[in-house]
Amino acid sequence: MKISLAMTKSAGIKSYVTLCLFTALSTSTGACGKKDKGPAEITISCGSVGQDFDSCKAGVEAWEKKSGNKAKLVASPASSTDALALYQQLLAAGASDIDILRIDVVWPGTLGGFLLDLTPYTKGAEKNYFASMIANDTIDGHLIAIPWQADAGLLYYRKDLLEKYGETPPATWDQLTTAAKKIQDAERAAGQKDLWGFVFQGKAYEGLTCNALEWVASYGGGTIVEPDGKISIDNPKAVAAVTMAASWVGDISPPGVLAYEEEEARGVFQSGNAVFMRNWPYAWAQAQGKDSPVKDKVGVIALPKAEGGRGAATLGGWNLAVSKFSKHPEVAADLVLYLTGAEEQKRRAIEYSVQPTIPRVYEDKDVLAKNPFFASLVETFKNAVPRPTVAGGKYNEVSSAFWNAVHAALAKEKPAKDSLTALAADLERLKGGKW
Amino acid sequence: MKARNLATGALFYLLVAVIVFSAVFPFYYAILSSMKSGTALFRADYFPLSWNLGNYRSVFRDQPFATNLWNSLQVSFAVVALSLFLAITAAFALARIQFRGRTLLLLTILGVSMFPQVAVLSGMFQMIRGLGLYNNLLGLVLSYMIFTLPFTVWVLTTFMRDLPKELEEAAILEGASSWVIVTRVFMPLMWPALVTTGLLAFIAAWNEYLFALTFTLTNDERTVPVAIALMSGASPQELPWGNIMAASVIVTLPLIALVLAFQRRIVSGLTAGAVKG
Amino acid sequence: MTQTQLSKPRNDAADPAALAIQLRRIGKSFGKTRVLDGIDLEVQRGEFCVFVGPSGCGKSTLLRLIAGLESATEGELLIDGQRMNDVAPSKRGLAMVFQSYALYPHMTVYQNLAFGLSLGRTEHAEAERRIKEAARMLQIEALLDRLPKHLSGGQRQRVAIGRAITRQPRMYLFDEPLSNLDASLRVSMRVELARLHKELQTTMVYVTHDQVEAMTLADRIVVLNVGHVEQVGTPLDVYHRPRTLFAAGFLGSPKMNFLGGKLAEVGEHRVVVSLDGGGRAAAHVEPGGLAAGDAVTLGIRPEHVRVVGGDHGAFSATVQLVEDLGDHALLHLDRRQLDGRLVIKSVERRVTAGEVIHFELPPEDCQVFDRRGIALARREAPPSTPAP
Amino acid sequence: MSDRAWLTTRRKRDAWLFLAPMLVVLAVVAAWPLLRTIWLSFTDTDLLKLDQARWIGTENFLSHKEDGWHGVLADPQWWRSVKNTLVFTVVTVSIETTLGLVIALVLHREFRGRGLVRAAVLIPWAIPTIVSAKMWSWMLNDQFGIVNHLLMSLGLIDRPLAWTTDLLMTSVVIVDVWKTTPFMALLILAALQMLPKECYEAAQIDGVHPLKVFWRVTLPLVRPALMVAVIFRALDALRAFDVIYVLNGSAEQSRTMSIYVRQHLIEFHRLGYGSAASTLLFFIITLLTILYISIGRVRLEAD
Repeated sequence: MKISLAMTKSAGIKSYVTLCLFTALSTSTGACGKKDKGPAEITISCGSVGQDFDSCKAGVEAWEKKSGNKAKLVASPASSTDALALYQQLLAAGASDIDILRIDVVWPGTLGGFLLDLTPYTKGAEKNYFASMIANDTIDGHLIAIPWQADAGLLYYRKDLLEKYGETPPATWDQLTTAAKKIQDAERAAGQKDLWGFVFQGKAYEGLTCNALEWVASYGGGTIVEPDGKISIDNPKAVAAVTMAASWVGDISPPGVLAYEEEEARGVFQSGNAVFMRNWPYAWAQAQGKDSPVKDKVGVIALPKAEGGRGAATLGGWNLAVSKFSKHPEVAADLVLYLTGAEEQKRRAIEYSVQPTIPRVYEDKDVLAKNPFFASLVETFKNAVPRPTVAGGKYNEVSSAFWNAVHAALAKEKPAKDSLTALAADLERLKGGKW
Repeated sequence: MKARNLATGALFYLLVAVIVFSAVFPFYYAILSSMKSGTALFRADYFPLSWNLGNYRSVFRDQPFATNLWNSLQVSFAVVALSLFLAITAAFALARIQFRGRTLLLLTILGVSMFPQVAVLSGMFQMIRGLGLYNNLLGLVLSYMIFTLPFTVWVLTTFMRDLPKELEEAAILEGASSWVIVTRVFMPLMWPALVTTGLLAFIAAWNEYLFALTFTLTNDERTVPVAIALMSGASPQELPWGNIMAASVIVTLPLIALVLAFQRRIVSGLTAGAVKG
Repeated sequence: MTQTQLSKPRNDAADPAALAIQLRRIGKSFGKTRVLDGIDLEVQRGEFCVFVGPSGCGKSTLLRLIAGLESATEGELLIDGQRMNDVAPSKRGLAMVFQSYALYPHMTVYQNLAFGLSLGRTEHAEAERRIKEAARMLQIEALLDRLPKHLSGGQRQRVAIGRAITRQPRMYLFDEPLSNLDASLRVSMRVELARLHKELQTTMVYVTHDQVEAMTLADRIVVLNVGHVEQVGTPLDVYHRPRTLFAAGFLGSPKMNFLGGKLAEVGEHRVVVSLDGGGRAAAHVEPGGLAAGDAVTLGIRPEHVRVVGGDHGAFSATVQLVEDLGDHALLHLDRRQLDGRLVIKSVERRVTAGEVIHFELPPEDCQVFDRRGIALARREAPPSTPAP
Repeated sequence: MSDRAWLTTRRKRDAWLFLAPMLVVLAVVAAWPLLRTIWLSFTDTDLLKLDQARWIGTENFLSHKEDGWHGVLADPQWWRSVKNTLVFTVVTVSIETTLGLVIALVLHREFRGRGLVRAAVLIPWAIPTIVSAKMWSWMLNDQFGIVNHLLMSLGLIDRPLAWTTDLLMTSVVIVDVWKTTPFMALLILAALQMLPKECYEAAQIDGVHPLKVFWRVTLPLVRPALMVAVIFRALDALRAFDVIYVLNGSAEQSRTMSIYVRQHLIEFHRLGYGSAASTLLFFIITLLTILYISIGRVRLEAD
């Protein structure tokens, strides 16, 4: 009697369970049933909900019409760490649920083993792209992804304030520091209490690696780990670069900058409370938004260099790759090539202001008409510094150690020299024999 | 005396006000932010400047947010029903029956809560796929048991222990089986505990992110926290703050409704009149 | 002297068919604690049997054991001649009323009464009839729709009894049902229970630590002490012919007076005790195997101490405290002078504290207990007054 | 012989019958993932190279090589995160328990609008953690955050405070307390509501000072429930992850054990090493729980 009562009581749950199982079965057959008959269905994860997704969707739909195949779009988490975790989990399990994934420029080393070599499908198209990006996507001679969207650090400045104080956009970090200090002090004296000279991404996360790499590289201090695998970070130039950055905090940069990501920096700059900002190209459209207090007062240039150094912007951006476990590799590769093709990149540049990865597209009149500042980006991308992806699967560990070391120096917990020396030792340990 | 009463009363309401203010203000601020866009988001305001519902519209327009809400509701209700059912039967055994190994069992159940969620993630992922529950809400319901069950079992056991022994004995003498005792004698007396643990389990399931992200794939099977985490602006770096706040407000409303609806069940003195005079 | 002998009723022949409950060598331990030890007991059908004893004596455990809420560690339990050790509590055909009532707080009075019936699959009409009947009997008809929390203590206890009645059990078990009630309610509920027993003619086993309840309600009293039976008998039997010091001391209020002493003279049907506090008292009891010089305790109930005028009495002592209860007074004598407590229940109420009084201990009312606390048999039968 | 009487036997059978469904579910959901984690901690499994996994014994925990000690136990970062976690747990759980008790006592009183207040109090717990943590990081921003703004307009501070850097731990505690106090309050409230009213009424009539009633009557009565609430809160705090992760990522100053584990498991895809850290975390928590249960005399047995 007890059991029969239990059954009646839980009947609600049971029927729900049955229902779910039934749904599961039906959807899974729905997804996998059409294996070899008729047009293939591809699952593509190409961005998170928002313009990102919309821009991808339009391209995929065009491809569907053209190729007669079907593609299902799956949104990925906005946080790149979460997205990477998700992909790792799926790929490690050998799951074929996703055919095409959008990967960050620093992931090839991590995910490379699970991605399809696209060389056989490109028919030599890789030469159209920025060489640095193609190099980044090539692991052991295999082209495992194709650049889809480019990104690099830029310097934003307040045209109006620079003009007011007779400054020109800075070419070196020293000029930036001096100008920032001068304008900040003068404006504060004039009553603009909240104004700061320079904001950047100082929180201990991947963004700090990008920022700090720019400082170090522009000082000629190398790229943490050189392409040949040598750990180079413990050098006087790198120390000088980080020491300089540490001197900003609390002086021309708010103490809170040590917790800033991109959006916090933009928030300060866009509210009119910063003279200079280091950020990615996306901030341009925002700063020029119609309700922006700094609309039409903003200028963008390449990041400053050190005296005698070279300008360096950290390369960012996204690539499209095909999973090794895909059941339809050819179809998937075809979609990747379509989406990364010049025509599609042009459309995205015009409609969504996405930075293309093909230099030629930057010369397109329509593109430039829509995005005048794109012209200045080509040089930046050409000179962009890749992050030390030579570390391969250990990149995340290298980066984490690096940003923690830099953060400690910025927060003045340790002198830059000590911090970087300790970092180099850690990295040696991490490297073991080879990367 | 009267003046003192008045003063205590005023102090009491002041305390209530402080509590309500600290609890609600961030949420109020979220509502404010949800009606802002662009640069306004970076400004500290205390009152709404305009009633702009654009963010709410775009939340529903850009993705199957209604489906996500519905998924979350199904999952959370199923989690609550299943964990309460499993927990109340288990709690009866653990709280009211003497048997060997009971203490060990209680500690083992507690032990399940001692592993970090992320540590069981990959094992759980394998299991979910093995059971064929990947990208299926049922997989979520099952996996959520790992954090709702220990908690509900423990809390209900604690509460069940305190119910008068005589009630159970009276029922036994009248021929009630253990099942009848649980369902018809104890359960009605445990409403405060059931509603409370149920609510806490509901909210835990409602807000769960890591499993939901990992065990579902398509937007149609995803739950609300994942849906929020999927939102992005024009570029990966941009945080669509207005949309996220709008979504959070929407997500929080059903919970508030739920709390208000179950209010009456969290009333005091359910056991009054059971024993003593 | 075995307990079986003790439990033999005065006149009924030991007809097994007339026995409602038989306990044979029942023992119960909780871990290492021995709660019940070799209990032998028989309860007659239709009898009102009261288990009485101080708290911790095992009376409740014994009752719960009969109910099936506890299991015996050893021994056998028979109800209506059938072995019940392994029968489900609900199948034993009994109903129990708890000290704390144990009403289901979320159910109305009606639902409380109906709950057991619905579990027992009693037909609806029949259940309703029984509930109405019980409600009428207990005068709770007007309360049927109320929740227990809206009832007074007395009403709750009636409902609890009603719940037992509707089950039409072959036996009622009461576990200190009146101890949560205030004094006046207790008296009226007591009367009601007596009436109910008359009306129902069903076996009732009743546990209490209150000797008044035991005296007034019981057909037979079972006096329990630390897990064993001290005495079984009618209330007056136990009152007047206690078998043990414990039984003698437990029944009666105020308690029986005990005075220590030594046997001074041992005669036929008569002994003389030399009291430790001074003086000698005779008692009409059989000396048994005792000899002069053996330590004994002399017991006499307060109402039997006779105060005498002038200075003729054999004993005298100073009155320390007088409790005047209207119809009689309790005189507490200075214990230092007597080497023990002595209370006198006297209708003579003009005595004041500090006064020296003289009194006698009538030999026919004195009891003598040996060193083990066993009473020496009394010579004559007690005055036969009908049971209340 | 008759000890195996009906009721005991029957009830023991019922006990296992009643436990069975829960045990089955826990076995499915928890046993395999947990045991697998412990097993993995003795291998050098890499999430990206699952097929190359080797059994390496306790090397993940501690091993000595020519260049020094290796393994989780030799990692100063691990010990820093252990310290961070313990500090975080002790501070937040004690604040949350106190505030939770206060709020529960307030909500236990009858007053107008109690229902709404109760719903309001639950709001922080109801907002998804990722969102509320992000929201707070927004509100605590030194430049455009409303908290600084509010404090400055109230005249409590004259310069914006750098909540998310200098006061990081304070901020983390504030956010966690804000978020999880409702959990404590609600559980304590449920315990209060299930208490028999008579005890208080008696005490009130006797004119005992309310504070004394609280210490002598209320607190002892809600203690069992309170202890359980504290256990679960502490278990959660010891595994604290999302609030801190959202506020400060996996940066060293605020890295907890769970963040350390996640970093190694996911970001560094070192399944073996990360599992070893998880296992250690598990043992640390077990140890603390046992300590707490025995010191706090948590009731595990019915009377």
